[in-house]
Amino acid sequence: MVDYTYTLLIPLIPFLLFIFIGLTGHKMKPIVSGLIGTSGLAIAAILSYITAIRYFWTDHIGVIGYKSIKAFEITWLHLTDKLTINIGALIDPISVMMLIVITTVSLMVHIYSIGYMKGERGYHRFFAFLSLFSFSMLGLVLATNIFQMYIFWELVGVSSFLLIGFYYEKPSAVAASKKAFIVTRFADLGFLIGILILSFNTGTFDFQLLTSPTGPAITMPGGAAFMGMSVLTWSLIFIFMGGAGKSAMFPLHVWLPDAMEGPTPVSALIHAATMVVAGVYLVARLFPVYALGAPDALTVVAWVGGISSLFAAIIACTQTDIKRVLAYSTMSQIGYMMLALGVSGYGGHDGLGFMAGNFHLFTHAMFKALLFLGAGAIIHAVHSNDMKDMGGLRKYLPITHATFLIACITIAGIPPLSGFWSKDEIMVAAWHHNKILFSIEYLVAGLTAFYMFRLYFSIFWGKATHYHHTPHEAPYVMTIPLMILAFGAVFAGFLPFHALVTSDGMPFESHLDWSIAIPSVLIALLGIGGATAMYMKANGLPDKLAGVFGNGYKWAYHKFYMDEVYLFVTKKIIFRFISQPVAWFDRHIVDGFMNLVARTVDNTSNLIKGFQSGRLQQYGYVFVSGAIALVLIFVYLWNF
Amino acid sequence: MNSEIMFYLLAGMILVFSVLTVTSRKILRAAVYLLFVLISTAAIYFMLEYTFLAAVQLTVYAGGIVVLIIFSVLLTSHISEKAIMADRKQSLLSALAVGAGALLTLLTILRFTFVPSALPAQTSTVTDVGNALISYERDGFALPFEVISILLLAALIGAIIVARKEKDGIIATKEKK
Amino acid sequence: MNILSLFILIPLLTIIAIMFTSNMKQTRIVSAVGMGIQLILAGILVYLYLSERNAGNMDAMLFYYDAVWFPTLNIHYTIGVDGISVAMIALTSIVVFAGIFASWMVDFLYREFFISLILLASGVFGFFISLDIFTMFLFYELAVIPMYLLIGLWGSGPKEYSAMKLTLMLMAGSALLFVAILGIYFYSAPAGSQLTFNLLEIAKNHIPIEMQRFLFPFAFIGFGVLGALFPFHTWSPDGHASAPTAVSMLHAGVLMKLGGYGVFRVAIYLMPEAAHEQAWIFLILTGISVVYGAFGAVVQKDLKYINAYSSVSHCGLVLFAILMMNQTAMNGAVIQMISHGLMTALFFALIGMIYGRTHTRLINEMGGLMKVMPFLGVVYVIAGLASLGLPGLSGFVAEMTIFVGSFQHTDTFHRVLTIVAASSIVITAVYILRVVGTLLFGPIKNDHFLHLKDAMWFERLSTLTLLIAIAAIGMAPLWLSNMINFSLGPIVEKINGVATVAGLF
Amino acid sequence: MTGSIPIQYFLIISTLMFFIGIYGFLTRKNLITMLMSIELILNSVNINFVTFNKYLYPQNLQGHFFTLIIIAIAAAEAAVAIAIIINIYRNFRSIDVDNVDQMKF
Repeated sequence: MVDYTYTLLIPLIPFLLFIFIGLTGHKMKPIVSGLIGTSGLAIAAILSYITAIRYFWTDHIGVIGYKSIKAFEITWLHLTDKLTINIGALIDPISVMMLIVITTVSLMVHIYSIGYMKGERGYHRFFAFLSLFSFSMLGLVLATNIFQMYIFWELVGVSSFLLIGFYYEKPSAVAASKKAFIVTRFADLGFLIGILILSFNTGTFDFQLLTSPTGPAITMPGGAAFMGMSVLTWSLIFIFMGGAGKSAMFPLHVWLPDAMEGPTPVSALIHAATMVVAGVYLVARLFPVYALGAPDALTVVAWVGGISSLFAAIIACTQTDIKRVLAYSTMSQIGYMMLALGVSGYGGHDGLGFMAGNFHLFTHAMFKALLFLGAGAIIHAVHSNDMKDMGGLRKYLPITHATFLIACITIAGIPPLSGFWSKDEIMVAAWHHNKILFSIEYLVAGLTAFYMFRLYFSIFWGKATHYHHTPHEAPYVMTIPLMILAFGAVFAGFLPFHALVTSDGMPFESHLDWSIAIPSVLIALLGIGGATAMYMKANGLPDKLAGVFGNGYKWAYHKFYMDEVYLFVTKKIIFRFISQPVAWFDRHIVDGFMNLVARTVDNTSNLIKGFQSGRLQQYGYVFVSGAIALVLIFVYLWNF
Repeated sequence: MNSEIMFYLLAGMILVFSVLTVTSRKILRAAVYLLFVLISTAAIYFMLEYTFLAAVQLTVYAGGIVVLIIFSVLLTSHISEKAIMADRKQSLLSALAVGAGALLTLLTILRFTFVPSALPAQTSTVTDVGNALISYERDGFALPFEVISILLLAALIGAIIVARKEKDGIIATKEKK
Repeated sequence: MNILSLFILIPLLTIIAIMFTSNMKQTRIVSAVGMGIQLILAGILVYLYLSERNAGNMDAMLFYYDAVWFPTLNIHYTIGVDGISVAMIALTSIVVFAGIFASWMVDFLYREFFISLILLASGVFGFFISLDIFTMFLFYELAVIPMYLLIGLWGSGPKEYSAMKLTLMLMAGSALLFVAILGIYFYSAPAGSQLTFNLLEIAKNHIPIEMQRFLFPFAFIGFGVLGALFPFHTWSPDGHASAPTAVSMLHAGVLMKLGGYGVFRVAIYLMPEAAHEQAWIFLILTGISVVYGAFGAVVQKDLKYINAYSSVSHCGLVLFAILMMNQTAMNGAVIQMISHGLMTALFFALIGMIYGRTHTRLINEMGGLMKVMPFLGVVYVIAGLASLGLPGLSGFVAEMTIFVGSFQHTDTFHRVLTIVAASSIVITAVYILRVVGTLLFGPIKNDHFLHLKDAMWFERLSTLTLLIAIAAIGMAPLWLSNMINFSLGPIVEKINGVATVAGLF
Repeated sequence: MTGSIPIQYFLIISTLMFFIGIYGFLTRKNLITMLMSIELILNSVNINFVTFNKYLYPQNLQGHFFTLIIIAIAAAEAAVAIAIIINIYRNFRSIDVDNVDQMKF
């Protein structure tokens, strides 16, 4: 056993940075807080790389398969005899992989933000929040138990909320942050319920125990508990609901496009590379339980992933806000990952989907962060989010153009860039599992290529737009991260994931299935070709095509009216039909009853007070008749 | 036989004048009727051979109180002034209650069998009364006598204070013991 | 001198000292010093308590002291604390301390104000240290009465109405409570022996089940009124809305906790069988409280009303967890009492400070305050996050302990109710974010707000005291949880040990 | 001297006088006449005391003394009452009982 206690520092450094910058940031020069944050994260990144190299290679010589190692654990809260909430660090292939992804992207975003956020109010606040987010996300992936994960899950949600609402004076940003938080919070309720059910039945939160094939979760007696599915299945579906919320899966995706109101580096970090894949990570973390204990739940995961990827890809083709296109693209790609996990089995080559999902997570983090940061550079230059305001930018922004193109090719899945390798593995896994899902993915691959190149051409080619002042390339502090990420996007595909990240920790042989790969590449090329024809030079084709699809286009353009549905549910149902009646009920019925009691007492005393009229003879009369009545009753009527 | 006639006569007077006292519309007359009632009562005391009591009744009641009342009547109203009577409803209701009460009490009295005592009567001459009043032994009334004297003093002072004319016309305190 | 008696003595001495002060400055310094000593004393108490426990003292109640003050009815001044009361005392002293600073600028009848405030505090302290239910009741009344004056004199809005409503409803609760206390008294000892009000003595005796059935609702509702049990909670929104800042803080922060504490100490501890039998009724009521309060808060327009409804929801959760009658849930209930006490006190303090600047509490009329008062804004956001259960702040610890604990109940009915109650966390997020979004974020709605100042030093002190406590519990909950757990163990054993009837479902 | 008159006769007289007094008290508006009604009531009670004393307990004088004391009290009462009435008259310029209802509610 090797000592990994120092991994504790990886989340702890950003946390201390958050406290430090948060408390003292307003007293220092803006740039200083940026530099402190960045250098702190650089240390965390170096530690992560050391961990990865040690875990995957140096400490691993002569051993077959990767074990999960509890590097560190303390009891945080004692709940029952069996259940305690622990805080610790769990080192296993997926957590190490996530450490790499998070620290790399986060570091790039930090560096990039030094330039991007220059001159903004709340510069130090931005870096404090970024550190908070990094802390939470790192704590999430290192979680040793599901409750720790839930804790950091919530923290991640809050940091996301704070960062989306960074421009808090902008009402749309505030609304978007609220929406993001509440939608994911709703999903988290499902997560919590899932945890409650799971822990009640298994008596543990611990991942190692839960995922152990002989552990209490997997060996739990099955049998239908409710609506034909076992307790375990239900709990896993609930947990997946949490994951789906965070990962913006249909139908809990509505917050993601709006979340683009946040500063672009935030979108790159949180809403493209790291936080949104937390759902995927959650399923991957509990994968043995899903695969061995409740395959039904895994089917749900697969279908949700498949539907989301198609749904998002269609919408992405119609949007004009470049960040929203990227947001839908993210949703679509995460759908891929979910689907990959959903179609996977456990162990050996059956676990291809698991490996592919994580692989795609890894490569996607690189190229999607790159796309977002590139978009940030473009927005920085043009001061607009809308692709209608852009065109012909390749002349002004050469580095951005080059890196953006690389990212587009990568996401389209053209060999030998990384996107091709990971996507291909997913296709293979899907082919072996479910042909319908497989064909959906083929379609989505084409759509992806199409909308990405639509985006690319609209920005960099197309009509030459006149700008108020000539756009100029971003400073090096912004372009260097782009180049680093582009490097990652190109070469990440050559990592031997099938040897490193597998469902049971054992390496397996995996090779390219050309019968699946070639058609997928062809479809991607078809998409690119279509986009080239339509958008490389400004022409009337897009409008004509939109006309052909008619209502379909309109529906996709309006995101299938999901926002309106949600608005209906929240505004109409929650506000109008629950809260307002509740408030009314409280004021008028419950409180009204109390007031009625008060008023009755008041009226009664008013009534009684009439006897106290001050009129002597009335008193006398009452007294006399009362005395007579008493005599009558006690002497005559009540015969003792 | 004489005494019976005497009693009926007194009873009749008491009843008639009582009724007149409470119904007469002229207050001064009512006071005079009251005087007759009180005198008749004194006569009853004579009949019962409590002569000292009868004498007190005559001096204090008939002499003192009625005179006081007449004075105050004169102070507060004109002789010719007719008293306002209660409205019909009030009178009726009062009559009803009073009638019921009287009926009930009479019924009680008539149904109850009183057993007159055959013991020799204690004389109540002035000497007897005086002795009893200052005796502190059994059947002595020294304590009530003293208490009543204090009460009278208190009432005396209280009445003066209450009735005294205040400069600002506000009733100060009601000394009532 | 028993350290616990100091908790009553110091407020009284402070009150006497205040009487001799001649101006506002002196008054508030005396109050601050007095309550500062009280806070330090609470710290010492926690320390002494823990060291006694570590030294192996296993008594149910530490620092026990007993003196009879009304021999005819055998009423004693019995005091003693266990982990739960120590925690509550610590909470009270923090909130009172913060409350003094939150009312730093009270200038109308300031001497009387601070005297009433501290009198209220001494009542609360007395309540938490008493082990004699009659004396406990006495202190409870002592805490309620100054409330009437404080709201009626220093309040705002329809203050007479609110003060009257609050006092009358609480008094109605006291009346029920008094019936229960007398009932318990008459069955407190085996026939023929000396009757007693002493909690520990009564607990040894078994109250006949028929009497329990009769008395339990009285005790539960009596304390429940104070704990904002649906449908007896309506004093809370009106009362809080009209009360001055410090009073809202103390009331929502501490006084409402007397309800939960009393339910736990008197109703359930002394009458466990009836509690088991009737729990389902009250579980439904408290479950309604939790969800209903949250929904009610969603559409309110006045900041204080929002917070009052949120208190209904959170305090409902306290009673809910107590009724689950297992150790984890009850532990959660105590943590929730403390957590909510701190949180809501912080909220009311902030609302008071914001109101003092903007002169409005309607959220529609405000906006963008974060820009002009960043300190208050940030603290408000943190308080909001604590309220919606963000990990790292106290609310999360409490809620999760409650939910996990309640879910361990073997009965499906209880587990379903737990899920219903848990759904309130979403609604809580809705109303908290609505407030934060409208009040602090967005553009500034009124130019007049541009010239407002951020928090003064005493306001910072007041809010930071509470904030630190919230964060301390949120980040390192274990010591608190263990302290409570230790004392809860025997109590839960007693409650469940005699459970012969498992409940209706 | 009472001869063969039964005790009930006296009691009937006193009862009737008592209720007549009450009737007067309830119906007369003038405070002084109300006072007179009260005197009637007191008188009827006195008759009762004396009668019971004479018929049932002739060996003692308790009833007799009670009556004596009642007379004294009646005198005091009348004095104070008239003082009050005069005071009221001074304040209200009237001694109508219906006007004197300040002590209500």
